[in-house]
Amino acid sequence: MIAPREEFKSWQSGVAGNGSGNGSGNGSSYGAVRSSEAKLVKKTDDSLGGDLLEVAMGPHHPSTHGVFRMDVVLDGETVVKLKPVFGYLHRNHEKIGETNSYLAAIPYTDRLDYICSMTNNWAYVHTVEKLTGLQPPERAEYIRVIVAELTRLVNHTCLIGFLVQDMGALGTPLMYAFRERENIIDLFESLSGSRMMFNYMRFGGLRCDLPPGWIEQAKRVVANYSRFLDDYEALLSGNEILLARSQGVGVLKKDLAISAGVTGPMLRASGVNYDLRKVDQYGIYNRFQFRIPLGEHGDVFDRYMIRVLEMREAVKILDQALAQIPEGPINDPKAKLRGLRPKPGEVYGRIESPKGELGFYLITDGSPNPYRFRIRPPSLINLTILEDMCLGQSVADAVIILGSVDIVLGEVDR
Amino acid sequence: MTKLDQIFVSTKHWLVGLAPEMLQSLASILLSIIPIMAVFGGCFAVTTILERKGLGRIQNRFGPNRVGPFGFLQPMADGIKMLTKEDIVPFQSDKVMHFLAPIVLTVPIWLAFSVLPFGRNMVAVDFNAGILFFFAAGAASELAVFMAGWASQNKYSLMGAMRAMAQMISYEVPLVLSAIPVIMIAGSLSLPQIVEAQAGYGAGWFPQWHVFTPWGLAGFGLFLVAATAESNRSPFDLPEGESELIAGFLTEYSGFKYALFFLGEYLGLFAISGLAVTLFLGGWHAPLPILEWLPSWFWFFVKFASLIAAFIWVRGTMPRLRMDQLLNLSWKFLVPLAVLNLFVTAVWHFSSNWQSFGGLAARWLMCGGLLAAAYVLLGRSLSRGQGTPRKYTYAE
Amino acid sequence: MLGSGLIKGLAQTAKNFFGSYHDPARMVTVEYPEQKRVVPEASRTIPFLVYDGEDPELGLRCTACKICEVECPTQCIYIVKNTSKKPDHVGKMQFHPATFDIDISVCMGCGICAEVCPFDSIKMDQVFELSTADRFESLLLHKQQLAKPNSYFGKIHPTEAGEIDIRREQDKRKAEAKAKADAEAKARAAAEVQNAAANSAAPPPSPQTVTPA
Amino acid sequence: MPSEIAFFTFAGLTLISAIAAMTMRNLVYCGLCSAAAFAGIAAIYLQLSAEFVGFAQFLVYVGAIAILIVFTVLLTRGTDIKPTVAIVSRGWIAGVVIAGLVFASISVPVFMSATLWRTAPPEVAAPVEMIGLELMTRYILPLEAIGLLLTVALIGAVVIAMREKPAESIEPEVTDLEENSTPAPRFDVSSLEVKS
Repeated sequence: MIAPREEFKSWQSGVAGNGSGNGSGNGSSYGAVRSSEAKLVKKTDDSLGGDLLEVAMGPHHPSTHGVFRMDVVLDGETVVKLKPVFGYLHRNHEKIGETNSYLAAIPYTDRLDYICSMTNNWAYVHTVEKLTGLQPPERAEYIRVIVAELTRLVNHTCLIGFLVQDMGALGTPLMYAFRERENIIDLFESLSGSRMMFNYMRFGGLRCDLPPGWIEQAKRVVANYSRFLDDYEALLSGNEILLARSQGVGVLKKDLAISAGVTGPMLRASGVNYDLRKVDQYGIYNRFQFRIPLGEHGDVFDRYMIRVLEMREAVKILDQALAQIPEGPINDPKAKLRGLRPKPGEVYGRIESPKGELGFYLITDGSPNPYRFRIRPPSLINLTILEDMCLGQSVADAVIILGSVDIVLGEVDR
Repeated sequence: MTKLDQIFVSTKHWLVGLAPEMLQSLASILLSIIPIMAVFGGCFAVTTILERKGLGRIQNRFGPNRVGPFGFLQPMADGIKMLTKEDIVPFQSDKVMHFLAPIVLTVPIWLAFSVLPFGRNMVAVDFNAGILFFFAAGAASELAVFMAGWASQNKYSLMGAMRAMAQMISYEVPLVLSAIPVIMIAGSLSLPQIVEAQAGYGAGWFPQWHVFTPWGLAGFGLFLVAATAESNRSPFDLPEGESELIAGFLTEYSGFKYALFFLGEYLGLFAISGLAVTLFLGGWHAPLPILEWLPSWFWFFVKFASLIAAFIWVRGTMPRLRMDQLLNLSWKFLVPLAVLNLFVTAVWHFSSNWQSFGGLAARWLMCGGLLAAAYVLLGRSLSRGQGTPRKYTYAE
Repeated sequence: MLGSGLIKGLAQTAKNFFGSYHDPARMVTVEYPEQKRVVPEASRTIPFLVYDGEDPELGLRCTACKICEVECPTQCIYIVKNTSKKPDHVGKMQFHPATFDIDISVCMGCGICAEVCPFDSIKMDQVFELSTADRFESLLLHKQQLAKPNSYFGKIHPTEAGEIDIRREQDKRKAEAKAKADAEAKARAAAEVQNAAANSAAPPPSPQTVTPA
Repeated sequence: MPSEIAFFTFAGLTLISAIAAMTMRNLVYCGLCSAAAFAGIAAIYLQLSAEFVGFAQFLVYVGAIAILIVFTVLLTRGTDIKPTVAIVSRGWIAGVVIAGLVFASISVPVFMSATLWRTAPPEVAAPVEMIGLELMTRYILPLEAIGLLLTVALIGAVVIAMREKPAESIEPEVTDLEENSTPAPRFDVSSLEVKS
């Protein structure tokens, strides 16, 4: 656990009723801000303005998407410094992976990013397959693509709901998102038995085959989804308030995005053409016709729009996959459920999860459990850039910029 | 018909007559105050449950449906919960101000109801300067919000209070400015006389409400926007914007004090909706002559309820603005438009003798065109290129 | 532009408002205590133990092989092997658990135990009203609470249970036929040797040679 | 008689609030007390059946000026300043003298004027309309002059409050900050260290 820090002490003893300046925010001294003794920091050369206000937003703030904390220093309402603090949800995931068998790590991956359990499963089994050379049969590959793209729909819809919720929309888009998510998790439940923690994929295949009638139901859901997207866009995309709140806010420049290792829709919103479904062509993504939407400005609105457009592409992939899916076995005949002991070695496997590049890095030593189990969570890496996007924006913007990063604390803290 | 229309007035007179001579004036006062408090207190309870159910339906949920038939006893459950909750006063807070703030908020808002005409002859006090009284009473709520935010000694509360004050000061200007054209046309500051000025039907069926004129329509729109901001409703609920400031100036309030704030906000909404009905929607007049057999107070409450429904609808749809955008909207859009509306009203007033068909059309075109042009130009400059469709490229 | 987007949004919410009254597809809420969802067949919550016949103790399929205990990711299963043996459905003598506990406050319902069980003994239940006021005792399920009849299993997972039942029936028939054949062969051999008094029964099958189909 | 009781209540309230506004050490309290004093004055106007003036007094003074006072106190962080000088000091003598002179110079003409000895006129029927007419006819010049003055004050305030350079670019302040200070590491590892 993190020991109580100086800020907390000053928070408890200090008087919050000190005003804060509304004037221009130039020339704050960074060094003074860093001293944790002073909560209110004197500005050096501003005749009009007051002092800086240090606010710890989180870990139980309503819009930090879980137990995340932003230590922000505010000049009036302008953010002059922001420090993301995470680790409140640390669950020792990597260490558990190192003490458990390879199979027993799969249900834990469900709990990484609990909105996209299917892609988490896939990333992990993809890594182990790379290690062991197991090859899932064609039907299994199709099913994987279908569930992964359905997961993408779920994730992006919910993210947009949360984002607009952060803008203050009283939950209406979020409720619509959850309504549609319900249809998809019903599909997943009839497939895997659980509504969120699917534990569905296995090394070299899948746990169970599709139940009868699943494909037809999935086709219905997907057909409804494009209609829903039209409605969702009618509600949001033209909304003047949403445009005003999101355009030009939280701009992430292309170079910075690349050098910070940002991936996923955030990177593509900054205009970088990088999608592992095209770059690695893992699974059978090379069989489908789809395009990668790219943003130009890299602001919150672009991140929103990229997700909408990605959902439309995902619907296209789903249409193709659901039409083409063949009959056949769903497991590699070489695969066995228990007692996997890969040869010593190391491997890094990655897929394009809805949030970005989700990678697993395993070092094996020939024993039934990995020697090193490491996860590259897209949420965490994308979050490291938060301060650069928030500086100079208002505190209300910081909240929606955090929303547009799309984090799930289960994945950030692991 | 007249009996039904005047049922409340005659009941009051009958009851006052029952009282002894000495106490008659006191009885008259009490019988004006108590019904207002009862009716609008009841409106508060009903609105909370209807709002939650309506928002639920907008969001494709059921809304509260567990307490009583269809959940309609939910306000009682909420009230019991609020009253029995622990009243937490922060250790560092200014205890006196923390206690006074909800009272200072609620009392003046009750006062504001005293000048609203709820029906024919149904107004508690007919002040000469009634509309001014209304705004003066509303002005006190800003102090209460400041007191709440400052006394809580919480950073979020303080920021919420600062936002609230900046917002209320800024939006009081367009609020008053958009009401002035009505005063100009009606020639009176008294609310019953303003309602009287909207009596009658043009061509025998067309109601002469102010909203059916170009300046009235513009004024009504401006008034509604400013009223939304004044009553801290979404999309202008920044002072308590829960995604940024937890609950703004309400962060450190719980139990009964919180309930008082809640009550105060809803009463403020009711009062300002009542004023909007009075100023622009013809007050208690029926929309068509053939509907005049329904009592006047019925029409007032129908219009009132539809305005409240509109507020709920907007709340269920829109995200919230940012602080600077909020102030920009007020000073760069609403205030100039409201000032122009004053001018347009003057034009309308002085062209009132253009009663031929062509004259009417010219009058409408001139006034409406001026306002529409200003709307488009100011809106363009406010949005500054935002809202133009963006092009997204695709990589194969 | 100029408020048209807001109007569009208002139209959208109005559509949803009125739609919620006539379009059941929009209202996905299940009013829980009165209505309950029909869970799909694959649905799983916590594990339970299947027993055949009437007596949970006698018919328990579990042979205390401890595979599930080893494979359980959260290690929430605790098994103690009994020293005595009893015959299973094909008549082989098997160990059985003296203690079989599952701590469902730790169990995450992943279903790996059910997947790895070679005896079709541990399966996933579909009960979901599991909350109790007692954190410790009520959430630690013992063998008596875990054991549920095969008919219940057939009710919640009909497809899977049907397959297993058929397979077990085949195994049983095969075993019976084999036993019969063995007995006949023995009898024939005995008749040939004409030493009927010494040997009267076939040797018991060894417990190590269980082979699921 | 009741009207006198009301008058003395309001007058006492006004005076007590005004004194409190002068003597309290907490600037926010002072601001709120002055608001109470304004409200008391408004009540006295209303008692004189000067509805318009009373409401205007309340709207302008309580609704705007008092708010601006507390707003300013907040913005300048006046609540924190601990006064070092005692309230009763030598500066008082000068203050009392000046106040006395001002009071005398106002009261002498008031007592000399004939209005004081005139009986109260009967209530005016429509005071608001009359005020309007008077303002637009007889007092048009003072009204225009005041309007001009206020406009000038408004523009002046805007000019003072305006930023030196227009903040067109999105992150001008950030660049300033970066230049003026050594760039801090974005992620402070030390903050995550376990403290015993």
